[in-house]
Amino acid sequence: MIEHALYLSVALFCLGVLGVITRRNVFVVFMAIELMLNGANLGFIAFARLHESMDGHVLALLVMAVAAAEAALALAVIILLHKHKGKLDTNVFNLLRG
Amino acid sequence: MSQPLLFYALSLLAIVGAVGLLMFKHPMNAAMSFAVTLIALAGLYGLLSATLVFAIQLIVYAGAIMSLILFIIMFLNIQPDDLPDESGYWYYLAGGAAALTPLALLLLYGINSLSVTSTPEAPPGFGTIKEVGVVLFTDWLLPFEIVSILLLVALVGAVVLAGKREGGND
Amino acid sequence: MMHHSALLLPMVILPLAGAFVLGVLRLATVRERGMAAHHFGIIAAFGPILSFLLALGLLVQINGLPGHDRVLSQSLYQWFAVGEMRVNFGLMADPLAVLMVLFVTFVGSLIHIYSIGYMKGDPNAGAFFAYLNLFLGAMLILVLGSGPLVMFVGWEGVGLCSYLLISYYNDDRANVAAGNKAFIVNRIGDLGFILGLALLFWAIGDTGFDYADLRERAPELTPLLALTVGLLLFIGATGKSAQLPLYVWLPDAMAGPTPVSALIHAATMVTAGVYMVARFSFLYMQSVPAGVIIAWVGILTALLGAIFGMFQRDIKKILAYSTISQLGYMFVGVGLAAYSAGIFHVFTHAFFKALLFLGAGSVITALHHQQDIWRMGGLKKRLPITYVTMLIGALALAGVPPLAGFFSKDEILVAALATGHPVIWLLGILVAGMTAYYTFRLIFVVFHGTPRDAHYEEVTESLRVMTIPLMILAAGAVLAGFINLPPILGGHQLLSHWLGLEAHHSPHIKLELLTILASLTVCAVGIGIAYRRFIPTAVEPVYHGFARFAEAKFHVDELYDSLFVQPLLGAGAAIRRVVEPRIVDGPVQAVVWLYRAGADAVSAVQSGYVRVYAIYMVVGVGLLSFAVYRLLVG
Amino acid sequence: MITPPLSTMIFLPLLAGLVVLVLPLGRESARAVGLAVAVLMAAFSINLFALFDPISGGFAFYESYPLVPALGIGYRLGVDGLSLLLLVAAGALFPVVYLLFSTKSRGYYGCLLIVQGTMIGAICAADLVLFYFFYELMLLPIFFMIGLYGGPNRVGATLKITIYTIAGSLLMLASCVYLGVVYQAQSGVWSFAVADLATLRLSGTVATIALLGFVLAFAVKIPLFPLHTWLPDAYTEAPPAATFVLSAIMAKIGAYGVLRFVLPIFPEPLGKISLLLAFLAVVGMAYCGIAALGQRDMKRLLAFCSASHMGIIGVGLFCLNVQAITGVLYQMVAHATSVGLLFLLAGLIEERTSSRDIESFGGLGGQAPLFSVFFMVALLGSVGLPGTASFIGEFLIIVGAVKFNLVIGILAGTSMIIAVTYMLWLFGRVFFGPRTKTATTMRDLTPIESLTVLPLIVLIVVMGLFPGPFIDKIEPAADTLSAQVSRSSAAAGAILAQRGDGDG
Repeated sequence: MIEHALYLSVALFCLGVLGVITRRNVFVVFMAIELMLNGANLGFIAFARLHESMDGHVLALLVMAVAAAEAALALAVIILLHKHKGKLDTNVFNLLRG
Repeated sequence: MSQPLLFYALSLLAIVGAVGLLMFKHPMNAAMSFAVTLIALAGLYGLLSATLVFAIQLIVYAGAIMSLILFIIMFLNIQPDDLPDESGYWYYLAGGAAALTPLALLLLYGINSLSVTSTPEAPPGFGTIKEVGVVLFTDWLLPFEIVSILLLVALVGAVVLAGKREGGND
Repeated sequence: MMHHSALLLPMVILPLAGAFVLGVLRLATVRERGMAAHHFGIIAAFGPILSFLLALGLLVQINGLPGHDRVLSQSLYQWFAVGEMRVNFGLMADPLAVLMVLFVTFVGSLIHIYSIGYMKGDPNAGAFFAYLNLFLGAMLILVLGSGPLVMFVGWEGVGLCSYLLISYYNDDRANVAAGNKAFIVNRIGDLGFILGLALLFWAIGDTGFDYADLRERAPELTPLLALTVGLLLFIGATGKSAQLPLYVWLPDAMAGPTPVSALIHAATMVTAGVYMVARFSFLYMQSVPAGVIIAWVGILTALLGAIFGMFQRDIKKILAYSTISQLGYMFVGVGLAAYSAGIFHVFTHAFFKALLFLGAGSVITALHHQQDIWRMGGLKKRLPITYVTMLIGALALAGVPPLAGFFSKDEILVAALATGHPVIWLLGILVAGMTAYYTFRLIFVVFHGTPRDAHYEEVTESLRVMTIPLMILAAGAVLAGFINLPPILGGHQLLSHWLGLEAHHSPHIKLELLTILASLTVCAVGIGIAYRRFIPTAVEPVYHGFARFAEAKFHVDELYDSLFVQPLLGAGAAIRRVVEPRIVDGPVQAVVWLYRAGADAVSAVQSGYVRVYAIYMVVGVGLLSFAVYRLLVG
Repeated sequence: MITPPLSTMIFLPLLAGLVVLVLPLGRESARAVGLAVAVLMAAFSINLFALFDPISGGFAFYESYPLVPALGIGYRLGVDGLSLLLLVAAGALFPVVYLLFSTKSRGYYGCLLIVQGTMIGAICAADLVLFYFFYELMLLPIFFMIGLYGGPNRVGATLKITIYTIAGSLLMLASCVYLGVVYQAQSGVWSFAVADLATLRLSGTVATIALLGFVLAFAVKIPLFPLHTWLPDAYTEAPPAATFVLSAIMAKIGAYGVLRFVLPIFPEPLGKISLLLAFLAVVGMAYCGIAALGQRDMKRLLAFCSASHMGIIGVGLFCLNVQAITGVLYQMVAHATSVGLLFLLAGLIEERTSSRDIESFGGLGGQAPLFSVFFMVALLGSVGLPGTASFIGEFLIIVGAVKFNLVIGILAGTSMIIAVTYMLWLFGRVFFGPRTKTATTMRDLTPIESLTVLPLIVLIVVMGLFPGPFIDKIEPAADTLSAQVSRSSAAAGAILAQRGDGDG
């Protein structure tokens, strides 16, 4: 069962990556990132169970805290974006272009 | 007896929710689909004897974060015109899948090489709030405090970013 | 053994100094238009007149030397010395050079005086006289140079002055083009000259590059080398002396003021080629074929010039073609090693051709720059002095005894027979007849018959300052021939002996008689035909067929234009429009384009979209994983 | 004489240039500084010329300090017969530039000062690495002068000259390194001193490649066909002073480099390809001449004219005999004075009439008589009329070329014809004919300007009539060099002949 939980964790992580690179909607990209985090969390939990050590649980908790912080910031940015550009498109952001 | 069955059902739900996240055009639908995944994951954590994490997943993730996202989506009152043009979606999907395959294969290879055959019996009290709390506040105290600072910074940042008045940012 | 003479340098310096003074004066006064033309003219006349006096002194000096050793020299300094090549800048006069100097300065002085009248009121006369003085100085350097390179200084110097003077009336772009043509064609000849000198240097010049050194070592030349060098030098002569195939510039050169045509393009500069061949007689004696080729080029040019001369309508062009034709004769003389005959013709020709040009100039100024003979006529009464002097010149040119042209021309023709070239002789006789015809065509149309000029009644004889030189030259045209009377006419060929350029051979009485008879006959026939056609009234002819072709000068100008000028210009324009921007620049542009394309590609990769960077990362991680996977799995 | 003379001549203008660039001087005071330095430099170089003793051989005024002892790189300076005339030209010609062009900004004069110092450094360098350093450095101010003060297409021109010269320089750098390594291998010690390297006699395939590296780098600078394409753009877009510097001095440094480094070090491989190179030079000469014939822009025409004349110098470089080498050395200065002066005068025309289009001119002779006389003399100087400096140079080169190869000699001689065709066309078109509207905006030279130009005019004539004092200074060096080269070639020939005997 743990083995399969790990398989699932890989699958969720990969789906998250796919979401990040395929979608242009900021919300979806954001949620895809959350999905990646959750995939990782599942991995932590599964390994914690496997090794009977609760460090994995603590790590998962920390990840959730980080995710919450990230959510707060990301959503603020999304609000700003929508306010200024009226768009939810990641392609609006190309400030990195030289 | 019912545990494996429950496990596979929840796994299926998680996968379906994730795929739904990728496929739905409107973010509201995608968010609802993602909530399914999160809840299913909470169930899985429970099955893996992580009771505290199960609770927090439900409260923080499926509860707070998801509702925040939903709130914002609704708050922005998204019209179909606001949605980006995602015409090349399928090409990206195919290309991304192809590029990810080696990574996935490598990870699977790694998992297989662990050769986990049976699930060991969880020790008593494993994953309960007390046990985890002891670990958290002894071994992980410093990271915990740092994360608290991170949360504070994010809080301030979010207020600064989203709280700007129109025209006041230049 | 050479003898020193201090007269040579001042002779050269005087006109050059005159040119310098005139140039400075001209530049100093050009803004205020302060100085009148004749002031410039009077200053300018000093140089040539003083040089002429010095030349007379030189004549006395050289006659005081023993007959076999008549070389005066004045070495100045070593010009440059590089390796085996040591070139001196010096001056040298032998009888040949003295003769040239004498008539150059004499005719030059007269033409300077004449120009004072001709250029009256011209605002740019200062420049004109400066150029004229400069020319005289360059011509004297050419003649008196102690070695071929010094000669070349003068050789190109006269070319420069010729260019400047042809372009003198430069408001008309056609005149500028004529000047350019003269300079460029001359330069083509000069290329041959320079190459000839370079070959000569490597053959025999490494012990010294003066005539004296070269003369000593000339016998070392192989026949092939002598022929090559001789012909290369002769290419220079064809340019300077307007021979086939480089004669085309001379008719156009008539764009310059008439005194220039008289001095430069009739009497002096154009004979430089003949002088050069005579000067290099030691070289041409080593190669008979070279001489024969020169003679043939000369006679063909003479024929061509005469043919063209018969059909021209511009008075100066008729004279120009006549000059080309007469120069051909001279080359026949020097080519067949009859150097003194050739030089003798140079000498007599200087008088009568300068006379004819100055006369023509007198007519042209009297008619307010009308040059078309079919717009003239009946000027005999209006311009009596001009008429008489020009008639004398015409008789001399036509070869009527006892005028100058008769003796010198016959001597050349005799030499042709004596050296076994009957065809050249026959052609020469033919050309003599044609010469008589076109000369008297000019005289009859211009001076006889009915007036065709609208302002006929207002025409008056030119100023005294112009007619006196005409009279002096006319006297010269009558008398010049007597200094080299052949034995058959009771003379002793004084000039030939004095020049001492060739070994003396016994006179050919029969050949001389034959030649005299023949040339007298054709001369009479030529004048007769002209008389029949143009007296009492001449009708402007309309030419057909061959005559029309000859009037158009066989379209040689057009041929050269389409063969050389246009292709070069076209190539230049093609380079500017196509080759430079497209082809030669291509590799550079290609490199630039490659850089641009590369930059664009890199910049496209740096799209700025985070998502795209994520894709790169995924691809990178994918590849890395693949590699690790291969490594682990095998 | 100030000691050490060469370092002074390098660093005086360099430092003055830096000072001008750094201090907040006005335009006029910058120009005054430049002029003062230029006049001082002229005095120094003329003094140097007078003091130079051609007979002793080797470097005079030699200075040597080690820079990188481990690699044998040193700060070595010296003058010999090969570099003397060029050094004097680079030292003495600059006052004219400051006097004629007064309306430029401070940076312009600063760059001009720096370029003079670096060029003198390249000319005096007696160390290959030092030479390379200055050779590269001297282009820097030129880039700025073209890029900042040039014509409308200056950016493209700067780009082009950069691409070309950098490509050439990289090849040269490789060759320099190769030479150092070979010297180390042969003698056991490192040295980049010219005197040491000149003792190398290299042959073989690698040496030929190194030779090509040098030749290409110098050919870009000279420039030899077909590497000349940067030239018309750069010369046309550059401000007059930069054009003057490029054509009068910098191009010559390329030719000088060939004489200094290629001829003594690579006699045997050079002997193999000298005919080809000479032929290329002749082709370039004819090509640029014909191209000049097609130009409508005065400066472009002069640019091609300059390139065409540099072709003749190129021919002389590869003829490998004393006449040709002396001719090259002499022609360098002759070309610098005549063509350089033409560029300056054309710059004046452009400055005063704001036009470079030949077709828009006519009758300038009547408008500006003194100017046209000077232009004519410079023009005659450039076409090599006897009595001008170029004649001596061209004649010596043609004589040398005839000895080298008759066909090359004949082709080299055609430059006499081609040069007059476009030059007379230019002169006739601009100075003769009816006076056009553009021409009436032309102002004649002021007395001061005339006095500025006059020394150059006098120099053109004096060097044509009395070349002796100049040639005496350079001829021994040319003689030594050509003797070295021919001896080495002869030795190589003997070896080849022996091999041939062995085979037979």
